[in-house]
Amino acid sequence: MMTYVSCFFLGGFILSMIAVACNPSPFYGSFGLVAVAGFGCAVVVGSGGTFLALILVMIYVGAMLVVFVYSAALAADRYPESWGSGGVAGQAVGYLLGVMVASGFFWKEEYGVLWGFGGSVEELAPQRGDIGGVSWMYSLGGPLLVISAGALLLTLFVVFEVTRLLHRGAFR
Amino acid sequence: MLMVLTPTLMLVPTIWATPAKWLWPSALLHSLLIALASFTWFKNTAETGWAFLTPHMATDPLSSPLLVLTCWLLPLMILASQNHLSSEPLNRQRMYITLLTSLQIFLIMAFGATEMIMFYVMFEATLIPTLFLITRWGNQAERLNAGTYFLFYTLAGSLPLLVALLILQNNTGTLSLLTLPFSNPLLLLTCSDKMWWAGCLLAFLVKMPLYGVHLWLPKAHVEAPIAGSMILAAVLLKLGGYGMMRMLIMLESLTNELSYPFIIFALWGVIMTGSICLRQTDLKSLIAYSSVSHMGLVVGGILIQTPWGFTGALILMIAHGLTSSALFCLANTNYERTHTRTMVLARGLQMALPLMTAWWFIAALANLALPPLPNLMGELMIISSLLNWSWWTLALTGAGTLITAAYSLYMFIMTQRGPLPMHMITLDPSHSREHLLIALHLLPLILLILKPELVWGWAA
Amino acid sequence: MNPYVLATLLFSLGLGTTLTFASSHWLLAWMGLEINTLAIIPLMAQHNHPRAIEATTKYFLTQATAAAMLLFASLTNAWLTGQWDIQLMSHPLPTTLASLALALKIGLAPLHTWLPEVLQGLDLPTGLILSTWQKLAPLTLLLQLQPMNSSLLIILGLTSTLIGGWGGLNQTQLRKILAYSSTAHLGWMVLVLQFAPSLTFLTLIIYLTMTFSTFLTFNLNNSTTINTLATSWAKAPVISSLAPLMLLSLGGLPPLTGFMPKWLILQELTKQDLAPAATLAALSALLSLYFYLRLSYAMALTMAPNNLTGTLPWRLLPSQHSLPLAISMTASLSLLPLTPALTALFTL
Amino acid sequence: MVNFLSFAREHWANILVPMGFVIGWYLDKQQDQKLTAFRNKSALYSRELKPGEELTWK
Repeated sequence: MMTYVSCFFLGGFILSMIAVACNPSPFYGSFGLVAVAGFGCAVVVGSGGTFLALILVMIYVGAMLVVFVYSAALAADRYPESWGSGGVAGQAVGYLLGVMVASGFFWKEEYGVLWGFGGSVEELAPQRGDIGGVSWMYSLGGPLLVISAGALLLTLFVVFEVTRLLHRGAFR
Repeated sequence: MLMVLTPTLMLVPTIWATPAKWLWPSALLHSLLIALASFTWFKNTAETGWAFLTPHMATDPLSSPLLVLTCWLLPLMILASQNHLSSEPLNRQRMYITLLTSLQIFLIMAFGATEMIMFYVMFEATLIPTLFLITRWGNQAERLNAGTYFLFYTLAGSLPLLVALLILQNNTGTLSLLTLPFSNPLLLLTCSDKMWWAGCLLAFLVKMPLYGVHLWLPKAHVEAPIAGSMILAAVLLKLGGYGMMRMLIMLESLTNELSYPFIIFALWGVIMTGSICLRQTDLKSLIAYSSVSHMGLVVGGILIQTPWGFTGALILMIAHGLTSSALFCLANTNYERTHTRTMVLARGLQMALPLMTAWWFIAALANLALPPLPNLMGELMIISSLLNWSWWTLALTGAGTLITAAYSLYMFIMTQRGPLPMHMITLDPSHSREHLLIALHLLPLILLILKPELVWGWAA
Repeated sequence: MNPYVLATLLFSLGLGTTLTFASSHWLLAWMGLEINTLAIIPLMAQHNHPRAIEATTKYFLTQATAAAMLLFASLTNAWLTGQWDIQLMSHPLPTTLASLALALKIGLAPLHTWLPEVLQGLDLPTGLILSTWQKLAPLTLLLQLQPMNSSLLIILGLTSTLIGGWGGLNQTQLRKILAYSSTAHLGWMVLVLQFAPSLTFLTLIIYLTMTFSTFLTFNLNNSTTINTLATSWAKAPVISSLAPLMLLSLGGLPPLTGFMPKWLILQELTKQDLAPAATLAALSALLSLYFYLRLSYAMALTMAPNNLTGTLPWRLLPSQHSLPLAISMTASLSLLPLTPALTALFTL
Repeated sequence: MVNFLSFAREHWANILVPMGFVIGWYLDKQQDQKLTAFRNKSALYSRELKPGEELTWK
């Protein structure tokens, strides 16, 4: 049963990725992104990372989606292309074929490890992988955290600097 | 060795520090002094053949004639370029002489090198000054094309040579010319060894040039300024012959079979390029093709690997160096007066420049190998050793000699004899500088009749 | 650009690369690469020219792709082997993925197509940073991936040298030519990477020196096409008479510095019984040499007919400092006799 | 005196090439001595020294 569910999640994950990758209008694209995020979190939950999945959902829903919706609204097309329209559907079919070829290529015994899930997970164990990782990072990877914070600050700078002269120059 | 190399290096600051008025005289004087100093290389009493040893350089009977020829050519080039450059700004004149000097430095290091990689580096290093001479100081727009041909023909041949040399070093552990002849003979059996053989010789065959890969040479000669043509004909081509003689020691077992096509190409090239000379309208191009023809003979003499072949090849290389350089100088004296290389337009010059005709006559006779001259000695030794190798070569070499005589006379008659056309009766008289220039080419040639063992190479 | 912002960005540019240098952990190395990419983006886009914006976008996309691939490779590695250490990549799949990602990052041949486009959109100083400093971090990572698939690297290297030569042949834009030359040189570095990493390092240093002086020369003359090179003799006569030598050195003609890495690499390849590959690489250098030769024709070996205004720049003083150019030019012309010392110096 | 100074100023460059010759000759000589110092130890070229003979070259 669990295997079927996780297979459904994985298939949904790939299909919604294709939905994003086949380049529809931004509305539909952001919808695809939501679907990808949902399925991805479900996959993570399925493999035992409830905490990580929760954090991911929060980040996606809380921050990214707002930005996506906002920018999609900014770049709204007059005639949006959904997955039904010609070019997009063609690309989707192409990607699907690509996925099939690739999965055929990897459908071998030695990659079997990659498909399964890592062992059984005790739901209420005191030492869980994902939470443990977070605390480990806080305790041991302090400098790493500082660098990450610095990188985020830098990203902020970069975004400001790039968008600073929006009203003139070539960004229009 | 350094006795000549350091003064040549010091010539460069001398050129840039001399006052403008004295630039040409002092460059000429000092380069002549260097050439005189280089004559000491002829005195080689060492038992091993190698003399004037320094850690990286030495001379032996094979390289010393070529080294002396190199040193001798620099004053002659300076002498020849003086009029051609008189309209250029001073700094460019200095730059030009510096280029010529750097060429001499590289050539001394190439011929003197006792290590194949150093020889290779210097062999390639001569490309850069020559390229600049051709493309910067040539006259026509086609010079860029000629420079490209020159560079790429040579490099396409010599990059495989580099790989082949590195393979040789991995096999023998050394590339020193002093010890290579004593290393264990290589076992060369497979197909890749044959490729290696070809890689070792291709660069030199292109540089010689062998008929078939010679197309860069007439272009380069025609487009180069006079000094470029002189050094190209006199010394740079000889780098190929010299390198082949050095490499063949290592290639023993394969050369016997693999050299057939190359010998045939070379001898066939003697005939073909000679025939091209017969219907040539461009004076410099004619002399260039005659170089290809003579070098074909040299390639044949080297590839059959007999002592006579080697000796004849070396003698012919030296003699041809002086002769063809003299011919290019003569062609340049015509060009500077008539501003054309076409022979039909500049004919009948005996009436205008009678003494020059004498020089033309001697140079043409030297080109067709008149009996006492070293040209004949070289050709005769090559032809007889080829004859010993196979009777059939006589057909090619004999016809080649005949054609050489024919086009030399054709060149002489075309430029000198007959009536003087009306459009050039107001020529400048010839300068004593030019007479000195030709005399300094032809005197060594004539003096070599008396003591040919100087250029005999290993046979001496 | 505000000097504080500029300082911050330049500082982060250095920080990212040094972070990658210093890390033995894939995550930190990846983070360093990302900081590096982020920091150069405003520098690239600073002139707000459409070409610059386009180049920035292309650069960002390719670098982000490469970084994502790298992260994926290191994650896969961690999953398969439980190791995050850079030098302990043992499984072939993540190793291949990581080397391909790094190849995309530095612009090796089948993955090089972004490089000419991006470089063409930048001004020369930023282009200089892009083609020198930005190569350092990915190359150090590539150097640390020790046990690698040998044929992959050789194929990457050979295609890079060939395409780097071929692509530059019909370009008239200097920056595109320099981009292709960068691809070709990187191909030489990758060719010898698995046999003698110290040679890769030496080649990198020499390539940096030569590229530095080339970019500075072009910057001095303010030229971005071959045509504008023709008037450079009036702006800087000595430099433009040295420039052909420098270009030929870039092409690897002895006795100039550029010959040294080629020579040592060919020697290493013949030692590994790869003589055909060595010959192919050596001959592909001819292709590159052709366009360097064309540049030097335009720059110094021919003299275009000039009117009076063409000679005016002669009277103006150049605004650029000449000392860095002088040092790098000297180094890029005359280091060949120092080959033994340099090989000893750069032994890893 | 002034004449001499101006002459020297104009023609000092001419001393360079002869100086190069002397330097090169000196270096050659030193090199020769360095190379011949070991000659009598060579298996191929060593021979009995005459009394009072130091080097086996020249």
